[in-house]
Amino acid sequence: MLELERIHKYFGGLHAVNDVSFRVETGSIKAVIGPNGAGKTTLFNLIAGNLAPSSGVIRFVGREIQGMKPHRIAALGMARTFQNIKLFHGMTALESVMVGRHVRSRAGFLAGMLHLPSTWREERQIRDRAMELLELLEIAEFAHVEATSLAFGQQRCVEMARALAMEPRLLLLDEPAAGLNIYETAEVARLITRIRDMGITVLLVEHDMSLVMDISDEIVVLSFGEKIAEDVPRAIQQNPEVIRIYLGEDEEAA
Amino acid sequence: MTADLFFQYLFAGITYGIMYAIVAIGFNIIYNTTGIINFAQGEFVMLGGMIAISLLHFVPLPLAVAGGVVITMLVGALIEILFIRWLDNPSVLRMIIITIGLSILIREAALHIWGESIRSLPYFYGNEITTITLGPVRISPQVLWVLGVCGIVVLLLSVFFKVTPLGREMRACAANRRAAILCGINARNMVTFSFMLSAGIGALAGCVMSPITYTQYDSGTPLAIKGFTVAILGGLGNSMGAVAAGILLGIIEAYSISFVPLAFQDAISITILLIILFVRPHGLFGSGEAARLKEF
Amino acid sequence: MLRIRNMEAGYGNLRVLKNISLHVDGGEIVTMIGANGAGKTTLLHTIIGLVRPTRGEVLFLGQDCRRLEARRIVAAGCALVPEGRQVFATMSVEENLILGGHVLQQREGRAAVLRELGHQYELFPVLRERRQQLAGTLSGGEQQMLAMGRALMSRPRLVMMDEPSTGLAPLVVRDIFRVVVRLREEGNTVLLVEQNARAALGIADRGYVLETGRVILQGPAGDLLANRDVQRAYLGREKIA
Amino acid sequence: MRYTKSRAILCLVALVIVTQLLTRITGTSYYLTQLTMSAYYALVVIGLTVLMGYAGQISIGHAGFFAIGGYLSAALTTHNLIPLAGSPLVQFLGRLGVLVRGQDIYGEQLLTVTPWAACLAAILVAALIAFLLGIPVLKLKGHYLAMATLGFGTIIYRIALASDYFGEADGISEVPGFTLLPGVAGLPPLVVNGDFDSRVQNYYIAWGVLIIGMVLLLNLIDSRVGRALRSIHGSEEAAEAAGVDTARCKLQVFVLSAVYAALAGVLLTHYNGGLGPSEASVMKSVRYVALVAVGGMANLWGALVMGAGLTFLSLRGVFGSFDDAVFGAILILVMLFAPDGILSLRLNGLRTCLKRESTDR
Repeated sequence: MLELERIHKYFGGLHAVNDVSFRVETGSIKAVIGPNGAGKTTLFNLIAGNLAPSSGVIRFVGREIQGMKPHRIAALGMARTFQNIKLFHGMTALESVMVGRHVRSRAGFLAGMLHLPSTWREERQIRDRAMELLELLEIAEFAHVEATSLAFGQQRCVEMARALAMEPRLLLLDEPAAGLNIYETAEVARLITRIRDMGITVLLVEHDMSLVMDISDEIVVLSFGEKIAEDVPRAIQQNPEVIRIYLGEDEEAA
Repeated sequence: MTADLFFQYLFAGITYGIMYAIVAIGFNIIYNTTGIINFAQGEFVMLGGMIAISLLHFVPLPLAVAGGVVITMLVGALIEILFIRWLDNPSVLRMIIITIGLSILIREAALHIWGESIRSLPYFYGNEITTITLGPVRISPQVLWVLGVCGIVVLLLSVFFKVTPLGREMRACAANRRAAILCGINARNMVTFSFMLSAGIGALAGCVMSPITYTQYDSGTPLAIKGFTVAILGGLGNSMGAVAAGILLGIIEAYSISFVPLAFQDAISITILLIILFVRPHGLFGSGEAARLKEF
Repeated sequence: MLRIRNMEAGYGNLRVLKNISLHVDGGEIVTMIGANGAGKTTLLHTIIGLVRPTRGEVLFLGQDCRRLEARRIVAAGCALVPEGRQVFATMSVEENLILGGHVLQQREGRAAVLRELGHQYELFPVLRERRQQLAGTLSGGEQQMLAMGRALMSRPRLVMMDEPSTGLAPLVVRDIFRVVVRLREEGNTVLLVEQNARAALGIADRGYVLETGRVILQGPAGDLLANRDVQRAYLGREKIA
Repeated sequence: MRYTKSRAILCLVALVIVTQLLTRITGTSYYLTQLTMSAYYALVVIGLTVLMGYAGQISIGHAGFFAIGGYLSAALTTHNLIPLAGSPLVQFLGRLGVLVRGQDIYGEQLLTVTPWAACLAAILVAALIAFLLGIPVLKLKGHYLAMATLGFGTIIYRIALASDYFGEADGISEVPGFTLLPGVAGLPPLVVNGDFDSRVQNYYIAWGVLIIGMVLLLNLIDSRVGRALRSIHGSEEAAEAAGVDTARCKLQVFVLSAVYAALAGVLLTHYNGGLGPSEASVMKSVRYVALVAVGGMANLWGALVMGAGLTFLSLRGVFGSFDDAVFGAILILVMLFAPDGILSLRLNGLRTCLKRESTDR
């Protein structure tokens, strides 16, 4: 599905991502973890096309996508959510999700202005599909409320629905549980598993370790821009190198 | 072009250029402490000139100029306190529109106070026909006044920012506002000071230029556009770059008269602005890296 | 010295801290550990007044801080060494330190600032060597020392440090932590926020563990160090197979 | 949604008709002149609203596009091509049937471009300039975008002011009427001009154009492309992530709003029989921005009502010599107190504005 090959990224003199390679298998949930400044967000931005890698190859559904514009990568079937939720100010929840249908619909500028019958039919399909997703995420009752005025957890759901509306093959989740309480986090965990069961591959960055350990099939650990481990959750928990970077070095040992 | 003409143009170019640089420095001071481009910057220059011209009826020239500068500074402080200080985290679009609105209000107020007539301060020394011979060129002593005063302003500013506690605190706010607050510095007052300072130097420039360029209620906007061009050209926030860029633009403009009709002269600087914005938005002298290490 | 009760805070709709209670007494090093995104930085920002708490109370030296501007809290004797150091990159080392002495100068005058400057140079000899250098050109460890020196210039009653070890080599981290210990010996009070739990607990008197905005554990540093749950807070619970 | 939209449009149509009837009954039909002009200015404002309010891209140069439309149309329909009649280009144009012969007031032979061709040419040129300008300009943000568009507007102003071809400070006058439809089957022809007896007709033409323009824009913002535009304003990054080609979308809407401005320029110029360089001035551009802001930024109906309403008051001279100051004050007050144009706040802001205006007088 997704394959990173020897990715490097420099910012000026800073080596933010250093020779990272890994694969995300179709139908799996993969997590990226690591301490502050480990380069997780940079990595996400490289995959989604917001940044171009300094060197290396990123392959998605068999195509090299490094340096491609985000909207073109999105059209190939990659959707993402953002760490600090990015909803569209002034749009209702339903409309926000309808934007997600953009890549799956065609009506152009003039068709939109003239409201041709074909446009009208397409519009109805978009609306119906968006509504279904809101129902799936149990926020249909807020369909006509401005999305940015919803409670935090509901905003996350709207963002997730928007991503799902794109019918992606790969879903990138940037800290889906940040700022949620224990119950909401459990809910998110359930949802992510369901998304995977719908046949969508998931790659996530997350700080809530219990969430990551519970749901991921595989985990990649980054530190100072380098991949230091890649394994199944149980092995990661036992990995001395991982424990060291998380708990820090022993004063005496150092 | 004769050598004589060449030098005449050169001096004219430098004179106008340093004027643009002063406006650009005004932009920079406010930009550095707030991240706002103050579209009313040109109006400060106009106000300084106009107020000094009016005061001249009552007091001698030096006092009139001082009065113009001080009153404009107060106007600058007032504007900041009334329209900017209490806004919580305003968006850039909002600030742009507010400062544009302010520039219109100041201009319209000037129109109602001083009318549409073109005014000017008298020459500080001699009159229109007095000239000083400097090697191959004859120049008006006012040009020397402009160069001298603006040069001193630039010098004093750099001393102010380097040496005085207030200047140091303003630089700290510019470098890292949050860290400045954590040092116990009143960042809001620094913003007010920055408005006063840039209003003050704008007004001073407006006074010394008045005998040469004249002052009219709407002379601010064209100056603001050129000042902005220079600020961008020199790298936003970089005042030494602004001086170099200002002189460069002034000279280009001066020589362009030989190639392009006078009426299109303004269009030249704007075209330069557009090209710079498209090609090198961080300025001629700045690199992307240096843009982050802001320097006065 | 510092007492927080049932505090809640966050940004906009996002509630980062929930029901936080903690206290720091004079002369001790207290550490706050927790993973990324647990709310540690938000906690410090709320104490210093950069973020307003939505509920609960924050008392510093018996004074209610909830409505005070950040610079007033600094003037009252609470200093923060911010995350990522945040030195004034375009200014010299000495200028950075003098700016840190802003509140001291207002309180006790210029002479006191110069005296304190000497004291910081003694604490961080490397800063004296580089006094005329631009802060932005210092190495990461030197910048961290400068940030600490700058905060200490105000002669604070309480020093709060936000992840001083981030991005530094282990040897440098050790130097930094040695200075923290020395601060306590000089009678200072320190609230140390760290991700590097083992190192932080190694020097602290007491510790709190923060997880997704809540204090989940607290106690003497030695106890926490031995606690299996601390490991859990970082690596998550094991799957119940 | 669609239902309320068509109902609102019907209300507007009714209001337009009632207003005309009222002016007739009360014998105040001289108001129609300013109402006609207001409709054209409102056309610029609603076009700019889609750009600024919905797509979130500021332009302080829209008077430039208005002027491109007006000036080109005026120049093409007034400049005599007889001296150039021999040139291959003019002969080619003649064969295309876009030239028309006439006589000027001294009885001299005139050969000019027909208004229809001039109008199309003017709009095409405006669209082309918007397209070429938009490619680099729309990459800019914030201050840079504002200054670049301001710079563009100023260049157009300077060119208008300094070009002999565009009449320098005097502008262009004696622009002929624009026959939209020839008279058929006993019906009179539909002409855009300032003749006294076609005042009612022109009032309806102007408002008709405005209403059609409005319907098209309302449809647009409710469509797939419209949602994409609004999403750009909300968060460009998220819009890109949702597959929206933001650069292309911004460019399209920039060109569209330029076309609206140019069309308004063409029609108003033919209606007034001429235009001067002040139509291209920065103050005009700022005024359009003010009208968009006071309309509530992302609110086409607000833009239409405020655009037509305040322009009408301004044209009637209600603000006297404070005309520009009023618009400056509106800008500041709206931005200080109701920057988001939230409905309730907007009404509050409006009340403040109105109070301010009445005290200004």
